[in-house]
Amino acid sequence: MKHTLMAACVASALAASPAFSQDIQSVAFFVNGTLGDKSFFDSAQRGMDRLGGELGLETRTIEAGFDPTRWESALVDLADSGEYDTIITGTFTMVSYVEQLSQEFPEVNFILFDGIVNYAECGCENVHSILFKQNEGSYLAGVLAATLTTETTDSLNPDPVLGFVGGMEIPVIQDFFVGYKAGAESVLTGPTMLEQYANNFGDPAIGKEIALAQYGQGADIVFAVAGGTGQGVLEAAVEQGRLAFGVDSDQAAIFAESNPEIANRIVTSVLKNVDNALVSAVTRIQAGENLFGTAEAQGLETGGVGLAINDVTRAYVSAETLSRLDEIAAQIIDGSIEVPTAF
Amino acid sequence: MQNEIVLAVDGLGKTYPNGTEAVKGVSFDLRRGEIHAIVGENGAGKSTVMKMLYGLEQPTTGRIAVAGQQVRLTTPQDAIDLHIGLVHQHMMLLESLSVAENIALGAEPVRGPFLDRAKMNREVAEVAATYGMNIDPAATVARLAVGQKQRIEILKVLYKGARILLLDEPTAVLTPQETRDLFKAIRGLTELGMTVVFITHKLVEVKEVADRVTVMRDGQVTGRVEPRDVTVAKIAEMMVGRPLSHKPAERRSPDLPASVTARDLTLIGLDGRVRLNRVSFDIRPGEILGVAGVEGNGQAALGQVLTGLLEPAEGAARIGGTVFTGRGVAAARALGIAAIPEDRIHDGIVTDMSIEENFVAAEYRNPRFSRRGIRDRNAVNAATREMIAAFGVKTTSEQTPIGALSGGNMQKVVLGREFTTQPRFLIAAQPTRGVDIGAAEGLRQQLVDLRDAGTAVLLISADLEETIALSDRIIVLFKGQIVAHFRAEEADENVLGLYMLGAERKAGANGCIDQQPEHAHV
Amino acid sequence: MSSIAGGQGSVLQEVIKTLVVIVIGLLIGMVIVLFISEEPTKVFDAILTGPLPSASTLDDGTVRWRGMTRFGTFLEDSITLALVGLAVAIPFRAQQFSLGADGQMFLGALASAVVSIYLPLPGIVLIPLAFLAAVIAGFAWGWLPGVMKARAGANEIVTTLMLNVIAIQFFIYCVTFLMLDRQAGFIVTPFFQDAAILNPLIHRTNVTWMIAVAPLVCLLAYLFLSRTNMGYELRVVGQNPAFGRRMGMPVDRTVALSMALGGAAAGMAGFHIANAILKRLPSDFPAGLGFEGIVVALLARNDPRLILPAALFYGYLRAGAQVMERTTDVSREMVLVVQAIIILLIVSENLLPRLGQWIGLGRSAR
Amino acid sequence: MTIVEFFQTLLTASFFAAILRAATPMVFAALGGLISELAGVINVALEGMMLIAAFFGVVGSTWAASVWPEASPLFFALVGAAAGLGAAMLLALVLAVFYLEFDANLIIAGVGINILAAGLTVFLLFSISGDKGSSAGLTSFALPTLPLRLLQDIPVIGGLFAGANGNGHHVLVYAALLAIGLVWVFLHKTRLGLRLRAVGENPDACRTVGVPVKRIQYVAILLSGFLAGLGGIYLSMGYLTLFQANMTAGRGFLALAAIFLGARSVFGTAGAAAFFGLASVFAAQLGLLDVPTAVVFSVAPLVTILALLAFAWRRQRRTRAQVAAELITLNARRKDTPDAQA
Repeated sequence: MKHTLMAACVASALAASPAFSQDIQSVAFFVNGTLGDKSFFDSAQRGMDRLGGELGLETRTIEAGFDPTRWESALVDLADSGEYDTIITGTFTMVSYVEQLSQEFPEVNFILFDGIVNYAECGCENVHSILFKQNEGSYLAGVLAATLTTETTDSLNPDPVLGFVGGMEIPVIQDFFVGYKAGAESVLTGPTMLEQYANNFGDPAIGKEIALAQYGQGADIVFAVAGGTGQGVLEAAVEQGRLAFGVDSDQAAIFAESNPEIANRIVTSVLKNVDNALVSAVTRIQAGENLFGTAEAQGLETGGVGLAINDVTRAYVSAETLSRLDEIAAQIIDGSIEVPTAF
Repeated sequence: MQNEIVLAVDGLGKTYPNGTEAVKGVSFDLRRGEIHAIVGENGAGKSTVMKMLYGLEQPTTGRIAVAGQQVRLTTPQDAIDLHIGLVHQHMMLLESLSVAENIALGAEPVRGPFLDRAKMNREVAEVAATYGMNIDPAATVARLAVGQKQRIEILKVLYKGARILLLDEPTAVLTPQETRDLFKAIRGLTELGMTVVFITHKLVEVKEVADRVTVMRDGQVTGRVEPRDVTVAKIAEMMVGRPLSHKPAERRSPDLPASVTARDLTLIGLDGRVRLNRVSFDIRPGEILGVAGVEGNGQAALGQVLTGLLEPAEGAARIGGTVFTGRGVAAARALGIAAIPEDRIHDGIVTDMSIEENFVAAEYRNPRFSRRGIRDRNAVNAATREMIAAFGVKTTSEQTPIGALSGGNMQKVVLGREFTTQPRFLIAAQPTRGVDIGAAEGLRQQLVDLRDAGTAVLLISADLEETIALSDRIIVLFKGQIVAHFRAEEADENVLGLYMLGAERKAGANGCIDQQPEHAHV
Repeated sequence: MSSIAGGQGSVLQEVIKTLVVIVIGLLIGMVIVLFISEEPTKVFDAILTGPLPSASTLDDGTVRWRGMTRFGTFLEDSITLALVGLAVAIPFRAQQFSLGADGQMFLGALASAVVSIYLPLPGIVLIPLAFLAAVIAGFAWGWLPGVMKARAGANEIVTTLMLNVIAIQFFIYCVTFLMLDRQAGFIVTPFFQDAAILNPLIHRTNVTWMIAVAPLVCLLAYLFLSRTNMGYELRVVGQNPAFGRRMGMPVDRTVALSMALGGAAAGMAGFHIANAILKRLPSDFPAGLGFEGIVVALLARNDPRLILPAALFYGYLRAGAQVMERTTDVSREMVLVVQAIIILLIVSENLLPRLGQWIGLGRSAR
Repeated sequence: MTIVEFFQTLLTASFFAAILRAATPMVFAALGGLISELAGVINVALEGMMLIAAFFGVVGSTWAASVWPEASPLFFALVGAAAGLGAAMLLALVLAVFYLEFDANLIIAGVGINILAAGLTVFLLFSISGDKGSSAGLTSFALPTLPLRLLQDIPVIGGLFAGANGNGHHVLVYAALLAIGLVWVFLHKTRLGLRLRAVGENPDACRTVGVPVKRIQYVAILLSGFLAGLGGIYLSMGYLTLFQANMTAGRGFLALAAIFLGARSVFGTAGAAAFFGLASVFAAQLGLLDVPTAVVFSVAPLVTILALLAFAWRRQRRTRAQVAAELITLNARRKDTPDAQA
């Protein structure tokens, strides 16, 4: 049985939230890696750009690189500098650091996305955690993939085989697969689901090799949830003339200019709208809503996750199917479809 | 024809970046068809002059003219283009390549970018035939014998059309007989109009074959003579700068039981070749046993087995009844074995370390110098000072890197180190090689003194004169076997030479031992 | 091949040459910055003073120190660098080109983690035990290629590089499958027991008593090399193994020992990173520190006495680069470029004479 | 997925294509490394040379597209390839100058070159695209895949030339196969090849017969830069169509190991590089069998080490056997000629 860590934490956090409001003026985004993954961190960075542009905040992004020995000190240094009233950072990797720093620097606000602090233990009254129900978006992707692989005849394999390339075998990524699989199984009985992890978020070569292998086994569509590694999956799709699903950002739109060949292979992307979530959180805080000391889960309902529908999508997917996806989304939101989760 | 000047050198000088003036204002000329000897002590600058003539080094001052034309030789190729060829003292062969490839290298026949192997083999065979040398162009060099390799060295030069041959100590590793053959071949070449220059410090040879002699000392030309006109002693005086007297060491054959007994030492090399074949001998305390032999006939192997570096396949050597071979160097040294390695720079010292740290290397584990693995640097320092004084090492400090010393002083440190261990048995390989005549005399006296103090000494020297002068008894090695055994006073260079070449063999020569041994192995 | 075992020329000469090379490297870095940056003065300021803390007086008269973390980062980094520098320098002294510090460090950290997570012992036993485990792991992983070199003549460059891959993969395997903390949400071991974690000496930093251990280890290495028979053997074998053999020294053992001792130092670096900095081991533990060790060893001319200053200098540079990246438009990788230039210049035995020659030639050609 | 199914996938043309794909960069780099190794110059900087070529390949093609927008993508790719190869050879030249002119220690200088390449690529990538991770934001161009219909029509083995999807292999995959033969011919049939091997065996002997040792070592290092560069541009203009920070991921070091695993022969080295390729394909595909990739990734280095030890062991055993055999014949001879005995 999967641990229901997330649900438990959200519940306890919502229960205990003292009220104090905070004015946000300067925001720093701490990336425990580098930008340029065309998905997750880049989405967060778009949120930063909007905070700077739309809300006129002072912003700065710090790419701390891939050396974990430097993260703690860099983050402490940022908090200690006193130049930013709010620090944004993401992923479960950063949870323990944020838990610790929130106590040491009570005057600094933290917004943690795609991770949640343990409010019961650390207090963390200056931390707002944002989680994403990526399983909901992936469920839609699973439905779409299953539909495409059976209904569309255009150069696709008749057997229902669906690929999935994950960055690492960790709950956040597995959550995508669980939703994807449930969605596919809601359409087909017993589709072959290929699930493989690259153990790396920054190695497109491995991504490509795995994707090629999955296409070689008859996968029509490979869903890449692997940051930079996913770029290799997209290249494999081009080379094989097959299809891919992107993740986090609308990747078809990102590649539309620089590489239309790739863009045309990305039917859709499961959006994890970190940008929206960040902007909305900051806006609400500025409007006086007290989010610190609380966690929120962003799903289909709040627009935190979703499916990117663009020209490429429309080229591959019938209007009928699209409207069916809308219906399913509504059912997920109203609770009549319960999507399993990896947490 | 004899008077046509094919090469002239005028005011040649060479100063190295570190300030060493190796050659100062050297001038001489070479005539067509002559054999021209350049003599001088080690470090007199002979080799440097040769290197400059062959484009391996560039002169800092002076001019070189070939056939009246001033030339600049910046690479060996320039020299080769001017028909100058150099034969090195050491073999310069590529063991994994074929004979033809070795000979043609640098002037390979090609078709486009590709080697024309057929043509190469044909041409090499032709050249060899022209000069009366018999070789298989397709054979791999690694499989050849030393004599054949030497022929290849000379063919390499002739193949490239050399008319002026520079030979750097060509006779250093040859027996008198081989030397005579070589000079006969050289004479043949000069009769074909070639010019031969050779470096040597063996004055008898010079007197025998050279048409003219240039004598060098301290980088300068100190004499230019025709050997007919002068005595060997006179040339030697020009070389050294003072009159020399030769005094052989006093012979001794102490009537004591042998302290070192080697029995049936057999060594087979990693390539499967027999290096030593049942070598047996005895050495008494206070006796020097000389080993004569053409290089490559097992002397080096014998030294390595006796010092413990190599394990004999059969047989053993004992000191005072205890086996010391085949047990490693440390065990041998612990039993009182000491050794002067033949290649001082490679095996005898660490050039970058101080005199002190070089000195202590043989005995650093001795309680005098360390306790429980911790070094006593004061003790080392004191002992080094003593040694420096005793052996007259010229240095400013015992902390000076040994590499900064002259060859003779380095060798003094080496001797000092080995003698300080008060060895019962010393293996002295080429103890005076590369050392000034003056310093060499001192070193030889030290050896004799050590002998007189009761140490058994095995002397391995390529210098026959030295072997005869120092040894009490002499054995001759040929193809890893003892082929003759002399009392030193019975030996002379020509007789030794015959045995060294394997032309003669004394029956029962392997019995260079005091009593007939019981054969341990069959 | 030129010798890297050090020892040529006087120490003073070497130090001066090293300083000149550092200055040249930094100057080249500055020129690059001038070309690429729009705020060069800020860049220089960040690099030169970035790692230092700053004091400000608050309204109530108390002094508030900011930037202690940066300063701490500099010290923490220098400790790691000193240890990996030593890990490279000791085999270099024996003329062994060990590139295996990375793998040794990984295994050192892993060994320390096993002790630190699973052994329920009080800190006074646990920490020394973890330290020892790290040292032993590093020692063993260094000894292995040493023996292969000594006994089988296996090229140590190839074996150490291959052993690095194996060590890193083994590390990842252990963290991913055997020691995974399933609650963490990413691939990482559980936190070490509190008793196993080193206490910081400076608030908001991870500067621990390792700050004393690193210099002590350097001192021990110096004493080992200069005062012990084994150290003497190591130096002799490094300069001239044939000579060592003729003097009856255990050459094979010495070669293996030099690499094993280097490994032990690398293991300590692993311990430092694990128990002082990270306190748990993620699967993406940083690779490549072994190569940084080469820089330190070169700057120190493989002399243990100079390892510490070299590590401090290089640690300062790296900490400055981090500050530079955070506060200006120039990326941290510029330091890698400067580092590479310093490496190339420092190993060039013949640089100045040859350059002089070229300049001379240029003049005479005119 | 069962093991049977898994091995069925192994026996397909696409699996063969995958091995070729993965082996190509290492074959190039290993051949380059072999050339310099045989000339007596161990090239530790293969990794850096590949990396810099990969980077400039991408940047060069992007740059060409911005300067001559109306030209063809193939032209952009060729400009990129030229830029990549040029950069790799420039780096090789740096190594050569420092080693041959300034007497720098070869191994450390090689490590320095690797660090230079790692730093410079990321530094420039950031300066050009504002991105430190990859060049995905730049439009770059790949060298093409070549369908060789003639070869593909051969029965049985034709499938091997089909590539992963019937369109043949990348042009550089063919080039790598060709390079194996060319390098062999170069080393064993040309004058320069002979001289290069001679220089590696005994530079002094070469110098005395007028072979320009230094110049030949320059050529060898530059050639190894060129070949490593081909491996590098294949990574960013074939294997992938983008540059990724540190995308060589140790392939240069594996290539170096391949030389030793291949006992310094051309075919041995290429075979070893192919084996490394095979191992990396296994690592990617074995994931389907739930075999931890860490285990698979360790196989190739482990085999290399074991092979080095096996070589040494065989050598020692052969020597011992030779010595023993010689001793027997020696003793037999002694019995025949009692005269030689005392």
